[in-house]
Amino acid sequence: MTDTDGSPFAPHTAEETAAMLDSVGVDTEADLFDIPDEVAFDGNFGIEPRSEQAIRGEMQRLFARNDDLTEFMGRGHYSHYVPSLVDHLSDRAEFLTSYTQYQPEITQGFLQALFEYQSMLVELTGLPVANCSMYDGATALAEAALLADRVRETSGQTILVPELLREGKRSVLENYVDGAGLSVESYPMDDGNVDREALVDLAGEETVMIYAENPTVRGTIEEGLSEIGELATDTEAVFCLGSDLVALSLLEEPASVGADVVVGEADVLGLPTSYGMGLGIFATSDRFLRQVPGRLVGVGSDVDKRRAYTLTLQTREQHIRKERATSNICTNQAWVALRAAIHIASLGPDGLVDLAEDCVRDAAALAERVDDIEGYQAPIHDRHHFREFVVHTDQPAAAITADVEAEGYAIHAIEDHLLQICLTETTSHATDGLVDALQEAA
Amino acid sequence: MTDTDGSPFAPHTAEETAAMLDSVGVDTEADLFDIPDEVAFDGNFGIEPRSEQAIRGEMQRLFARNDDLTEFMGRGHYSHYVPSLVDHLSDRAEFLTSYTQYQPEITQGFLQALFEYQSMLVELTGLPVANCSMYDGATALAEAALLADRVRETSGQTILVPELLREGKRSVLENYVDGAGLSVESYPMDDGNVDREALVDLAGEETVMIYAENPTVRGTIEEGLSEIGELATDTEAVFCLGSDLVALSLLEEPASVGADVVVGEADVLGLPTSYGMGLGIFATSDRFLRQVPGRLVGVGSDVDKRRAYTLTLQTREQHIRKERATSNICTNQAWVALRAAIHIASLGPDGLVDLAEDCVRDAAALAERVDDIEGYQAPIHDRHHFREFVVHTDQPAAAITADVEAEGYAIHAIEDHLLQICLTETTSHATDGLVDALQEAA
Amino acid sequence: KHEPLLSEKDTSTVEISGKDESPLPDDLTRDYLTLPSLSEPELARHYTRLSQMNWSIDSGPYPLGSCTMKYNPKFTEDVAADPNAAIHPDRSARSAQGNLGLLHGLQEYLATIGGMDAVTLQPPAGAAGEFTGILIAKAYHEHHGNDRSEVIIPASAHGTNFATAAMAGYDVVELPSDEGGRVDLEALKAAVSDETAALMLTNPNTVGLFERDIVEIAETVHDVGGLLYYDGANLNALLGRGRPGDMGFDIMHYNVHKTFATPHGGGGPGAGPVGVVDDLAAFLPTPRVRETDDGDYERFEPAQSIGKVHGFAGNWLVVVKAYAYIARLGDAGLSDASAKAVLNANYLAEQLEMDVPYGPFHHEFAATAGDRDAADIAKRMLDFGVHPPTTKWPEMVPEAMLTEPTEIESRRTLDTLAEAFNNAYSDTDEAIETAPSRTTAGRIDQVDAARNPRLSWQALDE
Amino acid sequence: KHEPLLSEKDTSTVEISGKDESPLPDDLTRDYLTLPSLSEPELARHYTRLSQMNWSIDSGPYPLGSCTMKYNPKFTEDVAADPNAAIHPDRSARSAQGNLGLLHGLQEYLATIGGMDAVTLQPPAGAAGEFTGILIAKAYHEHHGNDRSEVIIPASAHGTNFATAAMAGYDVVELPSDEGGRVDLEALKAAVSDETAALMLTNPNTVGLFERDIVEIAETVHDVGGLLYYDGANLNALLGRGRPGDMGFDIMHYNVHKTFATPHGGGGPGAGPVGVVDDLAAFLPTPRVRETDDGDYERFEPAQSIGKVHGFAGNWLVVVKAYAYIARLGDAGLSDASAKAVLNANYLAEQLEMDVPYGPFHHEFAATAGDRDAADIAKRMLDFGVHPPTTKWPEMVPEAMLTEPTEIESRRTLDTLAEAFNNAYSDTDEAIETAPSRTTAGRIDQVDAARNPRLSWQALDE
Repeated sequence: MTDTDGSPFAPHTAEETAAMLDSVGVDTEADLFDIPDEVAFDGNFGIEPRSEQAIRGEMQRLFARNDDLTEFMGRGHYSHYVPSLVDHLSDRAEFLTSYTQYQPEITQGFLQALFEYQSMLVELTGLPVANCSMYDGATALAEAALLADRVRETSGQTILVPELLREGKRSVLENYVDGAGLSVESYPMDDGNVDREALVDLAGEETVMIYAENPTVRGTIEEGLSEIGELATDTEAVFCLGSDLVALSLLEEPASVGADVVVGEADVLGLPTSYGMGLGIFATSDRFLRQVPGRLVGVGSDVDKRRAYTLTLQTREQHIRKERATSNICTNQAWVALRAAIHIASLGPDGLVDLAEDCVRDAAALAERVDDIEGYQAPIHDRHHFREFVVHTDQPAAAITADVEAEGYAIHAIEDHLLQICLTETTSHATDGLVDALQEAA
Repeated sequence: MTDTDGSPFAPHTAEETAAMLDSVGVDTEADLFDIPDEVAFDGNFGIEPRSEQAIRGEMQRLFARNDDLTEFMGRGHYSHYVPSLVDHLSDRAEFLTSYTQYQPEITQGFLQALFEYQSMLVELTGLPVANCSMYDGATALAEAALLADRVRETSGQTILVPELLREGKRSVLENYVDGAGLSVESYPMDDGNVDREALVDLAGEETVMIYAENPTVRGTIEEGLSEIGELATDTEAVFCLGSDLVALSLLEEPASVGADVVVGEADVLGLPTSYGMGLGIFATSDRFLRQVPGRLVGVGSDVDKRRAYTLTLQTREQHIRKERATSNICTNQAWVALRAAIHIASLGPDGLVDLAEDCVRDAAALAERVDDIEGYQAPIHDRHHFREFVVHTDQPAAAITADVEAEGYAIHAIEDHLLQICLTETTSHATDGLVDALQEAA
Repeated sequence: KHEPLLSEKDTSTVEISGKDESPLPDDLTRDYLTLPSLSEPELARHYTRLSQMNWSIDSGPYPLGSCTMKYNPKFTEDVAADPNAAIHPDRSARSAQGNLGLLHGLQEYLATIGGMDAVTLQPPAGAAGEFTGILIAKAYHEHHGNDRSEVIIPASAHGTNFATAAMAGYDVVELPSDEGGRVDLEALKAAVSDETAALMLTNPNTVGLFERDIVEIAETVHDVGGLLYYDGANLNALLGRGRPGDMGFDIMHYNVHKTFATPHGGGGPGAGPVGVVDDLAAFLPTPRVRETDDGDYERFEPAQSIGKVHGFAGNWLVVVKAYAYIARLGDAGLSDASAKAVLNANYLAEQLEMDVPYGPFHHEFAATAGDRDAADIAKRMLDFGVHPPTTKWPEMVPEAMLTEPTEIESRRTLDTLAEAFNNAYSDTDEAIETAPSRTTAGRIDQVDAARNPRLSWQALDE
Repeated sequence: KHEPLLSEKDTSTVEISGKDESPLPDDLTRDYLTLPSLSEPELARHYTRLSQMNWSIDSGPYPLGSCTMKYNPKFTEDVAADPNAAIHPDRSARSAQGNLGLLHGLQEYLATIGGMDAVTLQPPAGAAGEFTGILIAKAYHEHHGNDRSEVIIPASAHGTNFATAAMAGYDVVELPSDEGGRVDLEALKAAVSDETAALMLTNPNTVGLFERDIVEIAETVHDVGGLLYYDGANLNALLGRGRPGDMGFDIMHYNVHKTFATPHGGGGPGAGPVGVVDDLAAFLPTPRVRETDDGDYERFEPAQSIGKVHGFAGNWLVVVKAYAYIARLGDAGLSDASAKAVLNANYLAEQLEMDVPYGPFHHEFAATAGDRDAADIAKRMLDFGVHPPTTKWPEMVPEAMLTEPTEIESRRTLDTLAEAFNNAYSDTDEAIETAPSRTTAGRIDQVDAARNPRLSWQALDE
């Protein structure tokens, strides 16, 4: 380590600094700054520099303040087992410490990996165009609404969403569409799924986009998606479907039910639980290609006519098109997309479908066990479920979650007498303990 | 993941296997094995295959059975803080998953890293030849004795070692030299250091090698190494000095005191505490070059006269020379040497010397605090110390270590009423707790 | 140097509907799924090879102007990987004190570094930070019954500023630069009005010039009731030397993947925390984190919160790394980072044969290739084993090569970089137009790739 | 593709003696220390570049005969990095139950896999395992008052066998092969005597042939009171198909970095556990680990232990990875690994234009380059992007190319490998003699490097 009183990552010795200052023609570093005195700062933030070792110790102690709970939580942020391979490959410095591929001739590797990610999304959604990442499912949904507004030929200003849409997602959507003058309206749910009759009544020429999720935020699997697709066609609305990579591998293919845009959570694969850090899916049909937000990797050829990958259709983007861009998104989640792609590839189609089927089986089995406990009814919706389900409780839900937490388990309280429980292969070993804790808390 | 009932790391689909069997001209895999029935095995080991996820959980639970103790332990296995950089760079697959550099044209990277490691050892020891690793300090010492036996012109069969030599090291030495007909004899110590007068009396024409350590196993710093060097010269014995990378950066340079061979622990840098896993130093003078055990990387040039690195002087090695090889060592600790080199480089000479100086200061300060506790005398040797020191206890040492362990600290009991305590920057934050625990246990 | 696509190696199809053991009726499932199917060793090789065909900051210098590509300390990766921190965002506050403590700590660090009063860590990228900031401005004006329609942006600003303002529903008023390359104060005075919601400013600007008139600029905007927005892309020039809050900025975003050395991951994730002055704190996204009297941390919703700009809490792993980086540097390190970043830019510019209009610049400069094509020179630089600068932007410099070496480069590396610049610049037209020749791929036909978009392996079969 | 030495980048010297603040008197310290002095970013680039100039199993096929270069599963790295396992070897048994449990578990796994009764994990490499095994044999004979002077080793054995026996003080009796490439039973019968301490045997041998007469070989050695030693280098051919213990072997070592997929790290560390039959268990190194009646683990010293062969407990990190690998595969995986290793070797041999004398071979085969130079052909193979096989060994095959693809290669990769073999083999003399040309370095002058040894950067200045 270079001995320096300053940044440990700046390599300058005192001699080098002096020589460089001399070369530039100034005496001190301060002479290089053209900052008027009235707005200059003395550098005193009061932040003590610490050694690498000290910071690692400090942060281990800090994070140890999180209770060690087994989390049966979902509602948009899911945890599947991430193979070690994903860490080891995605952590390779050439991937992790690279920038956006503005010079494709020396970034073919990342470009190919993103192209492969896009292609996997095409397989999973059945839609021919997928971008190489959005921030998360919420912002992807919001961008879908803006795309819908741009592409819709007739006027209209309403985005129809499920009344049970997760609050955070709805808030992001509202923030994004506000500037475009759109409004977000809810349609009712029927036993966890879309109330299709009510939706038919609500949809009309005002409707810019209809959004549905499969599975829903309550874990129920939708049963009439094609009808929604037809309704969207009839009303000339964009049909946007929300899902995730694991659900997509098993549930109805979005293209086959008429979805125009697919959004949702791709971070269910590749990322461990990360306090909500995400990866947004964005896939759509060819006719909306030039309205897609975010980056697209395409195939071209180099001077020797060999296949080469490159960022393409950049004229949609803000660094070219400024205020007429399809979105302001620039920095995205490319590295998370790389991780998701490696995870998908390491599962393969068999592994992925097996995983998805377990999400159905395991949720059903746990719901049945919870239902058997006095004081709980589960699942409250008479539907097939994926990963998670809602439980009615005789006791107040908040009291139950607190009791269960004291036993080492985290679950959601979503209403005064409703719990939500999510399980995956990362927690399936702990269901006995959860059932016991629920029994105690009843 | 390829779907297979067998090894998850064999990529063969059933179709490929069938096609390959067909190409080879047999019907089944069993047909490829030419094993007589009388010695054939049915494959039933009773080992259940588990998933990656299951094994990680299982082993986390297993290792959690180790008590979480702060270790003030040394005696040949030391722990210094290993910068993250070391892990990230040495874990790069091109390093970690490579074999010995038998094809230097495609392994220049590892060869250069090992060459740099050798060069750092040359700087640290002052001796011009260092090999690119031994298993650990004990086997390096043993190989030094065999080298001494080979190079000594007059007859003789005695290896002189300190009476306090760590038992494990002595046992390894005895095992290695037995085949050569050498015997290991102790010389007495005087207040922790070599009793030089007694050594003079013992050394003679029978003496093949004199071995001394600096610091000694009790952490004392030797004061008369040059005299030992002269004694070795006078008796035509090889003078072998044991040390470690951190001590070498501060204490007397081996070449300057007449050491012919330097052995010891290089794993003090680069490796975290690893249950005794090591990295042996082996450095010597030019005249013993062709008697060196293990691998050597040298510089040569390629057809274009560019500098190139290669394993060299392989005619010493067993794959060429068979029973006339200088050693049977083949697989060594190359990757650990890479790690040590990165650690040295990341400290630089300033950082390394600072670290070594702290080993002296911190040991002295802690010994003083322990000495202040009723019932303890520390250090028992009136010497300068490096990292560790010995404490006399009024109570039985074993009882004290048990009490201290219950408070979360591990220290050595080396005799009925002697403790040994070692500290480095990885434990210096915890000395207050240790002192309290010792006070309680007194 | 060609790696086949995963799909070209091995692909298989699983039938789903009709399977006996399916847990779902056929009408709820897809019919089949086709994806690559490879063993772990094959995948390890695939991605190892791809990585070797990719430039990175660990490969060599990466002087992309306005991108602040600095070294990403390895230990921050290990800190972020702490399994104790891997928790669900819906955790109760009482069970998530560690994560809340980190968020609170970074809020405080960023506030003091920017001279701001309150900070949100939720925006997942710089552009998302801009959007958050402009939404806050909008909410502020609306809250005061004072709807406004315009955002003023200098011509030299990042493209995201324009796109952000438009997404938020504002009309963009573009402000010309003065002769010196800075904000034209007279033009600004002419542009502001009671329709001015905000001025978005990068300081130092995109050619590295500090806006010396910043106090007067702030007064001008504030006088009409507008707000001053600081684009944090160039904050690496100012650390410890000047704080946006002290200059009159009301809102700012921080690009932690630039200034605070979190890795850029080939395009992301980053994080774009937003700081505001007291008057605007009530409008920040929800939830924020505060410390209670007994040293615990709790979430709270600001009184007039704009709501959320990310589904959960933003890019957690990234903000952890930013915290660790700031802690490592401390006061002295942060100030030194800026000092060396500015020194490096000035030293490098001194070695170049190209002209560098405008100055005195700070952490970056825009050299001009004059009558030569900046993009071609950049391609030729690839052949010399370095990454070239940002080209043809900002537009105020003809054939610009916007160069930002950052503080991490040694004099030796800067000399190598200068040699690459100079060699490429002095090379023949033919050499630069056909470059690069020593790279994984040769020059790529961008026009054809865009005209005939093939965006998936499925499209390659067509 | 040249990376300067660390010392050529930046070096500094610290004065030590004479420093005011030194904690030691000058006569106990060195005068100064000179070493490279570089920043973390510079080091990251240095080693990243070096790594990119290195072949590895994650780069592509690595069919070195007798080396069993198979893929190293990534998860085993994470398992070995568990901080709870990072403890000092002198820990009390009661506070180290986790590590002792792992050691016990692996002892058990290896015992059942080899058909042995007791196992030590202490030897830090295969050759150290051999040495341990021969020391055990020696101790056994001595314990029975029965000193012996000879170890018999087939000519085709690994060089380490010879060196090991010599280090242990034995005279080596080299045994010729029969026409079929196996042990010449008559020669063996002639060689054994009451001086025979042991026969060291590799099975299948180094050209992949199973010693079909193994039962008679064992009887022959046992009849004179000798012991049978199994060199585990080729165990990957036998997993689940045959166990050395069942064949009459008394002692064996396991190369976990071969058979059990722990990474070879550019030359090590490996681990060479040794298994023995009941009669020899008392001689194993100390300490061993056993389970107590109440399910805890304790260390114990075998009654006639030879003592130690490593300063502590051997290469801990390596044995952890071996355990994880065996657990991942289980019975079915272990058997399949051998099956596919043997299938791959046979399939690859089938595709080659070179002759393959001897057979039926198992996991490896020695093709012969006939009147061409095997080493030159290997160099030419480098140009085709693969690693060549072991060359010119074993000597019983003229111009041998000893090839072991292992089970991890796909048919596609084997075809690529075969193409490289065949193209190199059919290439011109000039092409192979001047090869390689597409590698980081061209052909290196080995003779000059050995005649004029320059083994450090200090030597380069001379």
